[in-house]
Amino acid sequence: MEYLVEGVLRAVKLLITMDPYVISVAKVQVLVSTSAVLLASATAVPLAVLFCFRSFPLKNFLLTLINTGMGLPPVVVGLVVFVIFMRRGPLGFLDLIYTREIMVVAQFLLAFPIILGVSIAAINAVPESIRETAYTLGARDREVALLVVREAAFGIITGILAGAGRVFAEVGAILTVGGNIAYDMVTPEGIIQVSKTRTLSTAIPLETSQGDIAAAIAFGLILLAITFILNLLVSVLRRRAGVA
Amino acid sequence: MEYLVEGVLRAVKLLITMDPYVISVAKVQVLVSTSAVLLASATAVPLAVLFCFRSFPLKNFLLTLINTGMGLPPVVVGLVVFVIFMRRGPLGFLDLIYTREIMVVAQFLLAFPIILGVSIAAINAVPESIRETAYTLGARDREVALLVVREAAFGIITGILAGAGRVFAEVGAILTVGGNIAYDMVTPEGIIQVSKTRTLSTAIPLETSQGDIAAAIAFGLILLAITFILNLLVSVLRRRAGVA
Amino acid sequence: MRSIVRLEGVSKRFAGKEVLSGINLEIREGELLTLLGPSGAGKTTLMRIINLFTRPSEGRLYFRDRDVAQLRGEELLKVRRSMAMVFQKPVMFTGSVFYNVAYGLKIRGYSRAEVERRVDEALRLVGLAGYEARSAHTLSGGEAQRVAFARAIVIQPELLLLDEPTTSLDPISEARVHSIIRRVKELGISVVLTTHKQHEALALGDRVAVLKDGKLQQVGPPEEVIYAPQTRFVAEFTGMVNIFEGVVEEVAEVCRVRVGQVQLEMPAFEASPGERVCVGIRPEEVMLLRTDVPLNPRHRNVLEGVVEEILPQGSAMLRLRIGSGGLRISADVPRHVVEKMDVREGGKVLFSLKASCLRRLEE
Amino acid sequence: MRSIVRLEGVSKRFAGKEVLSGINLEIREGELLTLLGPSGAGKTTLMRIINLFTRPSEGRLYFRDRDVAQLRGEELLKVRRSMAMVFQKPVMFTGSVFYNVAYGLKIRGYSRAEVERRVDEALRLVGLAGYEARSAHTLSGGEAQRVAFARAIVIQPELLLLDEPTTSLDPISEARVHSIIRRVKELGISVVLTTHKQHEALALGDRVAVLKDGKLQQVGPPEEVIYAPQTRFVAEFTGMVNIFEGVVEEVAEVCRVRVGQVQLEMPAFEASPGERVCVGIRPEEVMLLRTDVPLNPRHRNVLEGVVEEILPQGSAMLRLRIGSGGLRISADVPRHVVEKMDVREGGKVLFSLKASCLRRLEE
Amino acid sequence: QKEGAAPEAVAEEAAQNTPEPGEMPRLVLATTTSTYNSGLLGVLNSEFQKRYGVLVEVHAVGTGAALRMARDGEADVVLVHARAKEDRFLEDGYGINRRNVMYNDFVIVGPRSDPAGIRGMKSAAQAFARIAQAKAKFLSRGDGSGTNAKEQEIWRLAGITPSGEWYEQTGQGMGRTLTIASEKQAYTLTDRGTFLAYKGKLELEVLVEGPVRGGDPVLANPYAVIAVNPKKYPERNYELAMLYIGFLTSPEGQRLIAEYRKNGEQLFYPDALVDRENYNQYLPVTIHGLYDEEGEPYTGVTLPPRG
Ligand SMILES: Nc1ncnc2c1ncn2[C@@H]1O[C@H](COP(=O)(O)OP(=O)(O)OP(=O)(O)O)[C@@H](O)[C@H]1O
Ligand SMILES: Nc1ncnc2c1ncn2[C@@H]1O[C@H](COP(=O)(O)OP(=O)(O)OP(=O)(O)O)[C@@H](O)[C@H]1O
Ligand SMILES: [Mg+2]
Ligand SMILES: [Mg+2]
Repeated sequence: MEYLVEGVLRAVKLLITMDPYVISVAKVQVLVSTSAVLLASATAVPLAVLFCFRSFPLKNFLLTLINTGMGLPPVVVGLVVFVIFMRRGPLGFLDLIYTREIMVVAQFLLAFPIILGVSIAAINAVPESIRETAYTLGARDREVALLVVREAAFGIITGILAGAGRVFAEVGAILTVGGNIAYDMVTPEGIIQVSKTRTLSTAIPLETSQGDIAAAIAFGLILLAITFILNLLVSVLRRRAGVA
Repeated sequence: MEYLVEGVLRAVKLLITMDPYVISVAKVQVLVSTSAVLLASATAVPLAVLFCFRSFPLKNFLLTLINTGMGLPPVVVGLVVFVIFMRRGPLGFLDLIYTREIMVVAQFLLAFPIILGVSIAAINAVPESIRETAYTLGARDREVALLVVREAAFGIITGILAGAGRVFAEVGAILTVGGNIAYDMVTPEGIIQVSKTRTLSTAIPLETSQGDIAAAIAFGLILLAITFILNLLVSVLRRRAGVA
Repeated sequence: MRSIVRLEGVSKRFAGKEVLSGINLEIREGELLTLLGPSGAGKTTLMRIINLFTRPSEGRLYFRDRDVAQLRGEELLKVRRSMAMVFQKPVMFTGSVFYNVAYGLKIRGYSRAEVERRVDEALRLVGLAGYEARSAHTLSGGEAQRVAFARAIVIQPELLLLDEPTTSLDPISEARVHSIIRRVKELGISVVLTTHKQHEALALGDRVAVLKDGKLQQVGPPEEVIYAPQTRFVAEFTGMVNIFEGVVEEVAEVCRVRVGQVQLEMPAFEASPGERVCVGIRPEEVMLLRTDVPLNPRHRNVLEGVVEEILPQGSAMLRLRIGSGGLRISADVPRHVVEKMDVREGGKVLFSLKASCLRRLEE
Repeated sequence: MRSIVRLEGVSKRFAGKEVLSGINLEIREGELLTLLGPSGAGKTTLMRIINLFTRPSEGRLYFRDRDVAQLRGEELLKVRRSMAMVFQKPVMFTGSVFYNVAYGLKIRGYSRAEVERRVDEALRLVGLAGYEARSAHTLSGGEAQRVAFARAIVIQPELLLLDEPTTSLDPISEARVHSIIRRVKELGISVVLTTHKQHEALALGDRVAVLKDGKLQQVGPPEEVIYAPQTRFVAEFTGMVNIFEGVVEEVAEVCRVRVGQVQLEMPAFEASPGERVCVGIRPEEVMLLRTDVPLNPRHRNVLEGVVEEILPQGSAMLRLRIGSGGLRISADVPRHVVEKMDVREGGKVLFSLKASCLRRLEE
Repeated sequence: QKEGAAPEAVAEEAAQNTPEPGEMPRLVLATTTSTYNSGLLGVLNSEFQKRYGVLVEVHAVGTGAALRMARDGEADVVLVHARAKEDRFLEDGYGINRRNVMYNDFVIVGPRSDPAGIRGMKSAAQAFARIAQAKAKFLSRGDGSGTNAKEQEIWRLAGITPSGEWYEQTGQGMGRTLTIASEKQAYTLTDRGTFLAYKGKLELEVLVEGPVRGGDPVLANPYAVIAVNPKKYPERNYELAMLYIGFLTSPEGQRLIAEYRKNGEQLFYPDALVDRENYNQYLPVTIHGLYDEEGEPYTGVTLPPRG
């Protein structure tokens, strides 16, 4: 229990003092994970619309595949991405391994099936008559899709938040492709640690393996705080937009 | 790329030969993760119904908290559970640490918010008239709740699958509280490794840390295959039940 | 006849707005009561109160002489289970027709065999035998309506509440539903049916209750409501288009009321001279008089007027709008009469507002 | 008049089932065409074809003399954008009334000011000025219907397609919608309106097209459809309840047809003796004859019968079901006539089927 | 004036004064976790950076994975401790110029109650044999790490193939394995460094000492640094790798290792210096892309004189 109490205190202190290391780690986390979620949303939501509007053979099977994708093991995703982008891999010439860009790619793969799956469920629940009404009013396919997304907003946003939850908390994939790298920078003020590919989520197991459970818990709390603020933001925006 | 090819071949071989180690590891995985998902579903779905049917102060705020919960970092969940159940912790006397039971508890905590959040979105989309019709036909609250769940089945099942996806692929929590423990058994056929608290998902980073990327990918594929079969099962049952 | 449901002084407010006020109404055993009123009158709200769905803000609700307005839990359930309601826009549960119809029985714990027997019976009653396995979402509107019926009837309620059951049906389907309702009544089930269609209320109801703005205007047998409307609204809503405001000039064996430049003679009613009153006559009670024969002195309230407009009214009648002495009077006249008398727009006509048909209306 | 839409031999099959067959129909500029038919006749399908929503399986569809049946993409959009359709059960988009009404304008890229001006105008037209900020999901059924109207009108279509716009409305709301439709017509917009209500089709339509089982039965002005139904179905659907099958006995200046034990005289038609034909007469054209005065020799087809049943028909009329010579004949008679002649159930009556009103009907 | 500055301002300034990590030459080091987790690498690498303006990117992944990375050409240099694997790595031609850097030792730890009674035993193999005999709980890392390899070696020496439920494998790093051992009150083999780092949180004691405290020489734990063979991966920065090896094995590097303390304890013992006065430390003469403090191209390295 002392660990918990100490973890909370440590989290508060790190936040109040704006610890530069924590800030740099948090910055990478937010940068990478929000990019991944935004990219995944931007692709998965339109695909969900397409999926629901078109009928094609093996649709049910494809849905099962998508749902299976919600259970992609992050480490495996990380490894596969790694193997493809590593120096000797087919895309090794891009020299992306151990960069933030490749972390975005890996997390994108994790967020994508969740956002897709939940969005499909949400869009499925929008009555077809909404779509038809839009068409009779002269809407183009694109405009109809937008409208349906608006109607399914509550469910889709839940899907995006679930996807965000997954990637913000995820370790396996970004650890593998990103390497959890931080530099000790020698500065006039002394040595400070700066994150290159270290995130709050990957910093947690590192602290644990160094035996600093309280620090791990503190980092976890900070991560949760960030997730919470993002959620709060979304909920406010959602109410402001009046969609759900 | 050879890693990928080798990983696939290795996975096929392990499956065909019914490798006893892999089977024992997979058994623990299925046992622990399905227990967690079932428990989480059994609690989250009724709570989602309650949440949607009742109105109370701070409902929106609570929803934001639930959505935040979808982003609980597994390692932190693992640590917190560990700290509570460890020898010197408040519930240490239960002697549950490094058992399958405690792994279920940790994964339950991870699956719960996702299933809850997505179920809420799904139930929200069921028209109120369904509920009222059931009441006029003389249904009790419990029966009405069941009916609404049935109507929202597509979305709720998606939520459960997302929850299942998370816990089947998750490493941080079960590694921390379960310990990834296996032991060697001497049998007439030779020494075989048997899992105690090792799962496919926790075996993956182990293989990676040994530098055996192909093995890690093979384990990941087997894990995915299991997830896929579960998904297929659900989709067949769902169609059989005619709910979605 | 014993009453099955009795409302005493029932009022309902939603967010301060009074939706029902002071309703006193009795539903008698075995009767079919129609609740006639325009949109927003409070029909659905009243049905929901009877079904113990909505709690009245004031007043008492008796079910078989027991005050049930404040029941809760299992007690409430028991009472509700002796009623069934079909909503204005019935929704189908996802699943087969069988699933839908069997629902009420299953939750009552009937045996599988009994459920099947009763579902079969109910589907037969609504003319959908053999539809058991169909997915309910693929039904047409009319079929869904009938499944909703079967779903309600199958539990053999003592009281069946039907909220605008024919509103969106074509005449053929409507006739079918009417005959189903009559059969249900023959089973001894009491029925309350809301409608905004005057003809339906009158054709089906043993008694008609007219509701407007949450207030009961009149309750009585159909003929009474049509031919003795008590209020201006009931008169208007049942098609009495000629309604005038006037001043009482004489109260004796007959009353005389001045309306515009015209004095009308009508059956006596309680009033004092100089009082402002509202009087009305149905358009089909306005009689065109022949001008080629001498006027029969029996005719009262004979007026001359100019035909301003001729509109089709139904298929057999024409409605003449006649301007006369500052009044605008509508007269429904059979087509062949109009043709025979060679009445045209702009032409002059002689007509009579039969004294015995003129009625005084409350506001 | 120029035609705005023309269908030539349009058929539509769904999964092998023919839902529309060989439809030839023209919608003229500025006219209001009503499409009358029972549930399942194919009314909605026809509307969807006109709106380029559903592709006909066969036949041609001209919009302003251009074959548009196979258009795609932007071309199709351009044509569709000159029409607007209001569905049978309009759905509101989540959002404000303004959002709903403005939708069609926004996707057409109108300026904010123009959108606001037009939305205001449209809401005024449907009598919902000031409703802009209301959440569309909180509207009553009638209000939602009118918002759907405004949403369609606001884009100033050349052709407005209304699918059963008044089906679920009470008479007062229905009258309001009718007057809105008339105002829309005054704006020069052509309108096609489907309905299953005979009175609506006749009251609103410049022309009426009767549809049954996917086939056009008759197209023409309302009076023609009522008084000269060509087919048995049109006759039945427009309320001609007396339809008999008989055998032609004589074809001369008049025709004589034997129906049961009775020989009926009727206007001449082309047929040969011995042919089986179908004849009908509207119930209000059956005339009760007084028995206390001598029979006027003008009367043809005078029959005696027994009143089996008296039912209210609307509010002013009663329907007598009369059994006579093996036939069952319905007669709609004003209430006061019935009272005056003291007709009762079980009593005998004398009546005439006016020869000029008897019509031959195709099957 | 730095004193009163707001923390964020300090952070910002630090960020400004510091060359962006991207601009500095980069050396990728794959290593076992103990070197990183103990904090030693932080000290060594900052000094290296200060001196040469080279950033060291540390991948602390464990010996097996570190060698895997190097084999895949994802690292310039490795710092590991598993002799057999190192040899295979060299023999396969992936590594070159292996140098011993330092050593510490392994110890056998276990519960205070010591159910197998091994406290103070001089032979690790005998201690293991006694544990096996008592079927007392023993935790193995079972992850193919250097520690795990050493443990296997000792079992071999004891002539025992451990199996059964008393002998559990965690498949995890040293820290977690120690935590589990403490929770389960089991024996385990650990490197001294990690044990010292975790000591406060553990209910375990050192029962059998390693060579640092005069125990069984079998328990020695030598760390070696190996450059990736530029023949295999010409694109890897061999020159920087050799610069790093040179630094670690230089008197300066060795001094830093010897002086490093955690919780007051010395964790590593330098092992690279040779007694011969004239032994010349290998260092690259020119290093591409490296500039000295004046911004002039860097052409050589002068190490401070010994002492
Ligand atoms: N839950 C509610 N909250 C607020 N107002 C309500 C509610 N339910 C009904 N009302 C209002 O009460 C009035 C009566 O509604 P009700 O649905 O009973 O009318 P109705 O006679 O059934 O009309 P319709 O023929 O349109 O169905 C309406 O003005 C309606 O807006
Ligand atoms: N997409 C479809 N697939 C199969 N059958 C269809 C489809 N759409 C319509 N039908 C069938 O075509 C027939 C005509 O349908 P339509 O909706 O056009 O009738 P309607 O005249 O509009 O009836 P209503 O008055 O009930 O709205 C019906 O039998 C219907 O079941
Ligand atoms: Mg209602
Ligand atoms: Mg239709």
